[in-house]
Amino acid sequence: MSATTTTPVPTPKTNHIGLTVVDYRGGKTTLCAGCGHNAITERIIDAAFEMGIQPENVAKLSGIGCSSKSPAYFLNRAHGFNSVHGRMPSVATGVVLANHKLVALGVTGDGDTASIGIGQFVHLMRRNLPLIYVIEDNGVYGLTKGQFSATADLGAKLKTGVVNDLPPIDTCLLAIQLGATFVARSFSGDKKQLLTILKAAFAHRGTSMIDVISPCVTFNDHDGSTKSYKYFKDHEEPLNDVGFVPYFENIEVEYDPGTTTTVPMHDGSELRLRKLDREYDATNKVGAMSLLAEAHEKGEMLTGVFYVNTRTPNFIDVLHMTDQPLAKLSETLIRPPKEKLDEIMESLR
Amino acid sequence: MSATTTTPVPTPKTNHIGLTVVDYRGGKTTLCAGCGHNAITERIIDAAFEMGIQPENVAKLSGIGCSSKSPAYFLNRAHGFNSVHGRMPSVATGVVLANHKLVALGVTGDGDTASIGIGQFVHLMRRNLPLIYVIEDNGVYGLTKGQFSATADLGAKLKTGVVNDLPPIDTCLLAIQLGATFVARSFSGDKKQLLTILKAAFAHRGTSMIDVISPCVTFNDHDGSTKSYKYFKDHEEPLNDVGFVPYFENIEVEYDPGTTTTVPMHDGSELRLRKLDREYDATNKVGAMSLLAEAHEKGEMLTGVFYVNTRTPNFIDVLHMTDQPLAKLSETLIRPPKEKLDEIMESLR
Amino acid sequence: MATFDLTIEDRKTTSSEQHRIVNDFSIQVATVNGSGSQSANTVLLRSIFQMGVPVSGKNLFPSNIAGLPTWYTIRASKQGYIARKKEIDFLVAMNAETGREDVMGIRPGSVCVYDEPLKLSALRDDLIFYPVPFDKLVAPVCPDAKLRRLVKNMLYVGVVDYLLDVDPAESEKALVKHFAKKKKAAELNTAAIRAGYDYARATFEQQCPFSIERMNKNQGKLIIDGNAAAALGSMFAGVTVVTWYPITPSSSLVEQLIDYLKKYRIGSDGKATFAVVQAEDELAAVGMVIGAGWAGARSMTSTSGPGISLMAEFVGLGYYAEVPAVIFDIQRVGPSTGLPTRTMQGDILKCAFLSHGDTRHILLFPASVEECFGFAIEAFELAEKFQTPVFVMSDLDLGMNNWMADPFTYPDKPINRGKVLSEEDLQRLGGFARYKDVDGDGIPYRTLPGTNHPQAGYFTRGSGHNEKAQYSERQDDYVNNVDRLARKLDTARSFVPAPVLEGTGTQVGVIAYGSSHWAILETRDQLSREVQLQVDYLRVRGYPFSKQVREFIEGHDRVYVVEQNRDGQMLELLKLDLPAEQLVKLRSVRHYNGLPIDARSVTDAIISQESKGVN
Amino acid sequence: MATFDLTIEDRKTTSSEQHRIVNDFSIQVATVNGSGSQSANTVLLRSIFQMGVPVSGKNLFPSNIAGLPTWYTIRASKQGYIARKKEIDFLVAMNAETGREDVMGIRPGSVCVYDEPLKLSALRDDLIFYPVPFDKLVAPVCPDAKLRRLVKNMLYVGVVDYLLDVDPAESEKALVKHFAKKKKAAELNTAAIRAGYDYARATFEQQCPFSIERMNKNQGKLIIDGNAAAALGSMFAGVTVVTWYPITPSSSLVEQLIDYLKKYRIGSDGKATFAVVQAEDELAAVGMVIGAGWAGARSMTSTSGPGISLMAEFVGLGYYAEVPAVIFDIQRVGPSTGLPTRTMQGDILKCAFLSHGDTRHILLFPASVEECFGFAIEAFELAEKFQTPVFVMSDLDLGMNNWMADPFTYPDKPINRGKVLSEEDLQRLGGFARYKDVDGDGIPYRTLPGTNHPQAGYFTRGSGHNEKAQYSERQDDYVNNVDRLARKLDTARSFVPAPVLEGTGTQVGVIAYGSSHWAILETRDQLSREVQLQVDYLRVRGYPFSKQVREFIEGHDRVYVVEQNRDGQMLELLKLDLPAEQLVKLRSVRHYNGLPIDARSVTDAIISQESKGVN
Ligand SMILES: Cc1ncc(C[n+]2csc(CCOP(=O)(O)OP(=O)(O)O)c2C)c(N)n1
Ligand SMILES: Cc1ncc(C[n+]2csc(CCOP(=O)(O)OP(=O)(O)O)c2C)c(N)n1
Ligand code: SF4
Ligand code: SF4
Ligand SMILES: [Mg+2]
Ligand SMILES: [Mg+2]
Repeated sequence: MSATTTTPVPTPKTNHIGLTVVDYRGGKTTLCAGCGHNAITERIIDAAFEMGIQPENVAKLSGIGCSSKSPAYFLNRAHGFNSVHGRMPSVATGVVLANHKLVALGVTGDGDTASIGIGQFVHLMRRNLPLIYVIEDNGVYGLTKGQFSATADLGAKLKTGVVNDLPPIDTCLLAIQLGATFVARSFSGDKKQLLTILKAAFAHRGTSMIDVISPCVTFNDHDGSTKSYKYFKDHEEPLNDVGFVPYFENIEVEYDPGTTTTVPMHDGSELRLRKLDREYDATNKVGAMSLLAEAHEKGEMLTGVFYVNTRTPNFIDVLHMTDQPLAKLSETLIRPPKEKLDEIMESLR
Repeated sequence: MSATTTTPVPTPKTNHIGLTVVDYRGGKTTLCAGCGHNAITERIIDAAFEMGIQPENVAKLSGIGCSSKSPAYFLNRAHGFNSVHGRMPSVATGVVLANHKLVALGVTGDGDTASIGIGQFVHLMRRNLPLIYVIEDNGVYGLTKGQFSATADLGAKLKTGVVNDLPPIDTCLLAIQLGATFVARSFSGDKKQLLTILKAAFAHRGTSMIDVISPCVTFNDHDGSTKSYKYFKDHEEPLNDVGFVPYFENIEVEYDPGTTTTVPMHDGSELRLRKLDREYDATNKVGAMSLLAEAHEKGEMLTGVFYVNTRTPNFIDVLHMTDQPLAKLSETLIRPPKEKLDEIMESLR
Repeated sequence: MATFDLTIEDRKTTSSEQHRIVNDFSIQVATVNGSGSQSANTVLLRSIFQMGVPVSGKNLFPSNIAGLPTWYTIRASKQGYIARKKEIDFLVAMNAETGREDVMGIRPGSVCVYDEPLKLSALRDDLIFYPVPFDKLVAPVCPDAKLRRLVKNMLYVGVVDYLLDVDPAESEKALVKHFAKKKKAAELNTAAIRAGYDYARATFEQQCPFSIERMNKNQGKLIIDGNAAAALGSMFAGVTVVTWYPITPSSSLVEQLIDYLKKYRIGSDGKATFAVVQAEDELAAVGMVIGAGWAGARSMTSTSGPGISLMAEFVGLGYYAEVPAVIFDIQRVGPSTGLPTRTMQGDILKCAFLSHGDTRHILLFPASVEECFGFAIEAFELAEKFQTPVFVMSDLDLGMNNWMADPFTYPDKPINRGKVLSEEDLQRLGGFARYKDVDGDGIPYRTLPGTNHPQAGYFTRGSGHNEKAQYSERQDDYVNNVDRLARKLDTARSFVPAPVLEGTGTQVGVIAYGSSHWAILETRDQLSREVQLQVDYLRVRGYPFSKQVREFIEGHDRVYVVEQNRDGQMLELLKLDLPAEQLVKLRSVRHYNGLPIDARSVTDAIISQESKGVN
Repeated sequence: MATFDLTIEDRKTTSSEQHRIVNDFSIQVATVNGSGSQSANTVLLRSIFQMGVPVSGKNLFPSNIAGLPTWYTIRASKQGYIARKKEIDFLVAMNAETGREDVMGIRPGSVCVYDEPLKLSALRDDLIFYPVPFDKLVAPVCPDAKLRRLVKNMLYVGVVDYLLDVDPAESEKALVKHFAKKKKAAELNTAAIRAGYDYARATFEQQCPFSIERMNKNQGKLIIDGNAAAALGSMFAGVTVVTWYPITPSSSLVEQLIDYLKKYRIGSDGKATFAVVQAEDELAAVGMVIGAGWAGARSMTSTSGPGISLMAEFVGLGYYAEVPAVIFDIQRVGPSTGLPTRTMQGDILKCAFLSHGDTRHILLFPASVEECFGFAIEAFELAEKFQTPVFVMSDLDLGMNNWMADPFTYPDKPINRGKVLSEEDLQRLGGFARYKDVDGDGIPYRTLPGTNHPQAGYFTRGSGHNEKAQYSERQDDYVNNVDRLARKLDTARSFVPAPVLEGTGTQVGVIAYGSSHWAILETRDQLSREVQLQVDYLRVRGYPFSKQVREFIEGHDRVYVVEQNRDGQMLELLKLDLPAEQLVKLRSVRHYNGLPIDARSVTDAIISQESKGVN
């Protein structure tokens, strides 16, 4: 190997499992240019890359909507399942039961989750299924051309002048109340916060419910919208500054224990929440609920990690399932021997 | 009319519209003897009688379950609709839209509401439809022989030894959060409190969500149950003492404004909430939510009126509907004249 | 047989024909969606319409909001054929992504206008090409660079006007109508049309082989889509409760209904004589309809395939508890999500038997926008007459595309709420039995909640009941009740819209329904012209089938059932209904690629089956 | 024709017959539910079973938990007829509410044991009455007054034992088995049986005309209900994910499956090799099954009519996205809530075409508890082989009643997961196209999530896709795909369980399926005996139909299709499948009052149709 004068091809950066960011990409997006969902797609790619997730080991799940199309635009090497409208939680549950070693990543919309899907959402949260559940929340049904969804704020106005007259559902408040163990809200435009939250979600073994405000540039990004880029930038109020140290990075990051709380995650990573304007304990469930209830009354648009709980057992634990994925159990494990059938037959004589 | 010595037949008590309690009865119950649901049926009869509700003007609505059968056992002169499992809210919505002058009274079970029906429940609450919504809550599916429902408490045990391992849904907390405007919890065994709450609900024009703990003597009244008569009697903690003065009773009842809050209801009646052990303002939404969230953490079984709000417009107000029931509008009001059709046709040429 | 013009329908046309083809060809515009092409296409369609030439337009759009390929096909037909035409005669290629395939797909001798940078003329030498530098032309017309992407498309209207001899004044008129409330847009776009026209006039020397000449065929006619027509029908039917959950291609029915109701159904108190609810999903939407129908409202919902599946449980309740409800199914391509923006008649069998157990429902099959209007009214009448859910089986082609139509006929009968007993009736009768067959037609009497009579109340349930609406698990009560229900649906045969017969008694029959109608009209002429086969045509308009359907089949040797689904669902319904000995006569022609059915495909299929001999 | 015993089947029996009727009669016990009568009836059934006499039991219970009328019918039949018998020969009347109607409903010469205070003997003088003062007898046996209501019913077992010559030792043995884990209850109830027996022996002088004599017909047999059998089948099929939502009559399938899984499917690590989830409703239950099936589990759910309706949307996804799933439909009486505790075969047509659009599903029709076991296993095999939802169409009669059976056969083939590509396969092939018809059978190859190969991943969707599972709205892709799906379902004809033929070639055929089977066996004998009509019988066991079904019809002049629903749903499916010229042969016999079908009704219906002449 002699020294040459040709400029070396820059080696693309690899992550700790040796893959490059290209290995995490998906198909070309067919969403509108500027759609918030595309930014979230980018952050999911980055987070999976930076966390060194094996793409083949991911199951991408979604319902129906512009948002629910996104899984086609990241992690091409993963299996994906774009199911039916509002019922992704049940599909995800089946997937995780069949193979709990998969990293299950659900992407949904506010209509998909809070309108048609709220029933399955409620029961999913109760089960604390190990699943990352990302709501790409634009307050409207993008794919059917912009009707209000159930997360639209009271008084929000469509381009057509129609005003929303029903109160919004706060999916974060609901999730905390019902049993999710990692609950956060972010903004598609906030690269750093969203990336960090997603990385933490990959480290969590339980339901990570992340509501991401994700403006619909075509139907809900005008004056009068409360889910527009402008409105959110003007009104967003971060609750805490979210930091994350993955288990494979042995960096000792300086932090002030007076202002920063460290939460150890399931995989050995650390979540670091630095307080901003107010005292806040993200491990206190009642406090988290009160905070969001109040914010709602005051019209505050809080973002950050609201609640994290790494103690409550997840659904797989509760079911006492064998360690090997059910989908992969061999015949001898799932078909009892003939003697057992004979024994049962005998008992029925 | 001469004085005679025969003893007079005692005239049955009549209410302010001249009916007797018999006019409010229904068919003979087919539920188990001792079922909490039967006691609730009795209180509904009493409340409708005492409030002088015209029985013909009531629409009784339900889903499917032992609880959902109850409407057959009260108010025989009312129309009743025993619909499908978990979807009574939508049927009730249609009924009220068609005829908002009806007194709509929905009766459901915890399975019917919190398991299969939670999606419709959530959206019903958001709409604040004028409707009395009574959950006969026994923590199990009575009619299908005693499986846990989604209101069963963590750790509750069935007779078969099966333990519930998912967190319960607190329908009151949900209802308040989502938009119901009169929210209470009571106990089928507490005649006075339940009767008073039901009377107040008849006076309210908005969604009155009343969760009534109603033991299932056949499948969930044993040791280990947290919805048994005994468990509830041992653990119930009334939040406030509920009093009610209907609009047609011109009695000036003495009360101490220091301990009692008076809430004027839509029809001119007054709800009087006397505080017990703690300070509590039932008109404060955030406070109500925090109370229930805390009670839940502490395992307290609170009863009483948690939340009342007579200011928020109900769904009929929001829809700007004409005063006459839609079902009764005459042809001239619902079929525009020929000129209008011609005008439209012309515009399409 | 009469002589006829040499038209493009003749498969023998050569690319070297001498005279121009007038008022008989198809235009396809290929663009991307979200680019303003829909306005341009509507203006083009209207221009030809205003020239008095029968015309139709079909929008082929993706299930996506912006940036994917879209096609719009316009057909001008002096004979009045408005079905989709399979062959493209005149292409406007604006989309780089599909340009190649678009050009390769058209027949020799056709015309292609294209966006100059796409360099499409290199692809073939048997087409007539007209390149247009749209980007260059749009700049001076539209100073605001951001709007150019949208205005660019209006330019081709001007180009096409010139090439086809369409009077540009008609386009400007159409444009003003289209942008009625947007003056600035109207001005900008007018300028664009002119720029396109001027460029073409200045540039193109070769005469276009196609031409539009003024006719007088559209006198009194208007243009409307089927969903708007159904919305109008519903409004004039006196609908009071409307529920919905958005879904393509159904949404625009309710969205347009909302607009109409707001305009025409506000009472003298300034308040609404209706309620519209966007429900949380289709289960809730239909549940509300059932609740409202039970309580006496004229109630409806509109949906498409996935919504139909979700409504199954409630529709069974409506059937068995006997509650009126109107459900519009604007059919799209299934199964599952399928092709949500393509058309199909794929839910026929499903709706006929929707829900578990022995159920059967009334279906109406509108074929035209006029019938979308009329059958909407009829659906409400039938739902209340029969106290049962009624489906109006429209589809994407009918519902979302623009169609020429005669002005709609104002209903000539007053609203009839069916067998509803009032307080006075009850006073007179002393009571009633909710589920008794008093009149022998299977239809019982009902009362509405709130009827102020102590005998008015009854208990409705989806579980077993006797004639008095009391709970019953008795065998005899159950059998009585379901036998009456079967009788009731049988009565409906005489009340659904009767089929329409065209033809005067040949051996070969064709049965079709809904939006397939237009292709059949043309197919009859093609068969007659090309293979001298005269066929009678029965257009089925309702289920359960009227007796004329059976008579038609009995009266023919063989009958082709033409429809737009894979499984021949109407044929299946017929098989279940007809006497067995008639079934040997039935043959199936199916078209199910998501495009509106065209006459050529039907004609070819019939010719091919005919040539296999009569069996 | 062979001579045969004078049995109760002969309609000519007189009430004055001299000899006793042995091992050939029916017993009906009328009680209220929630009163412990189910235990008593099970003990009675088992006692007769243990006497070696073929026996069957049908529970007719209300949709309610306690206090409403319930009947239990036991039939003893030396010929081995185990269908329900229409006529009651021996009544045990314990229920005051229905006593009168119960007594009035039985035929002259029958026996009636009754609770003395009901004073039923006054009602008729053509029956043999045995009054028993149950309340008086129970008091000394059961000191705890609260339990008496339950124990009282066991007394009639003793009474009946005496009257019918059933060895009371057999009842005590059955009782010990029944209360295996409840020693105290066993003792109490044993005492009750003895008290009843002793009272009867001491009191009744008149000999009962019916009698049970020991036979040896039940060697090696066992008793089980169809739901338990299906549960066992599922467990031995290797099910790993089970989801459910409680609904009668399906719940006991999953409840018994849970018990079996807990006992036999805990791995050596002490952990479960399965997951069972009680879902929030049926939409979620089937969604989980689809998710699990996609990810590689053998997954199932079980439900009844209303649940089937709610599953419609997901089942269409399963069909179109090609995901294995097993769905048990334990059918009950619809439509809507219907009669939830009565039996029907009412979802046949609905399940065959469940969901909007062009869909078609595989159905299996078990007729016996042995087939509930075997077809459960078969269903999992077919679901994975064909990558599609498979329905097992059981019903309340089969699922919830106890049936005699031969021991089940252990599966003789290893589990076959179908066309699943592993890492190694992909390595070898270098990739795959998910929806390509490689083998010409319409069945494509799949990979499971987590397969560690960069080509393994693909995107599953309910919307349009091409062979490579890429999103596509292209006409050709769509048509290719749905045509392949149709081909795949056609392939299934040769893989569903083949029909079973009985008979040797006469002109008249009978087609039946599922739990109707047992009545047909008897009907064949009745027809032969009573009107000398020999009929061949084809029992259909799967849909899409095997070619033998067509051949059977082709081989007969007329074919009666017997089923338990109003609309003749199997006949409808046959009409859709057969060549038209065969359809004239089909005739319909339907039984739909909620009771299990009986031979007498079928025989009478066939005789009546036969006497109308051959057309
Ligand atoms: C059962 C059913 N009903 C309706 C639809 C039509 N539909 C498709 S996407 C959608 C709403 C999507 O909204 P959201 O989840 O917020 O996603 P977005 O497009 O805004 O990202 C609807 C109603 C459907 N696909 N299925
Ligand atoms: C779609 C559907 N699934 C299941 C059932 C069966 N089912 C009837 S009642 C019931 C549960 C009732 O529980 P709950 O509402 O708590 O009423 P309870 O009987 O306890 O009063 C169920 C699951 C049904 N009727 N419909
Ligand atoms: S319509 Fe809205 S949500 Fe959909 S892709 Fe466009 S911007 Fe995004
Ligand atoms: S089973 Fe339970 S809920 Fe049902 S009637 Fe009996 S006690 Fe009441
Ligand atoms: Mg959205
Ligand atoms: Mg309950």
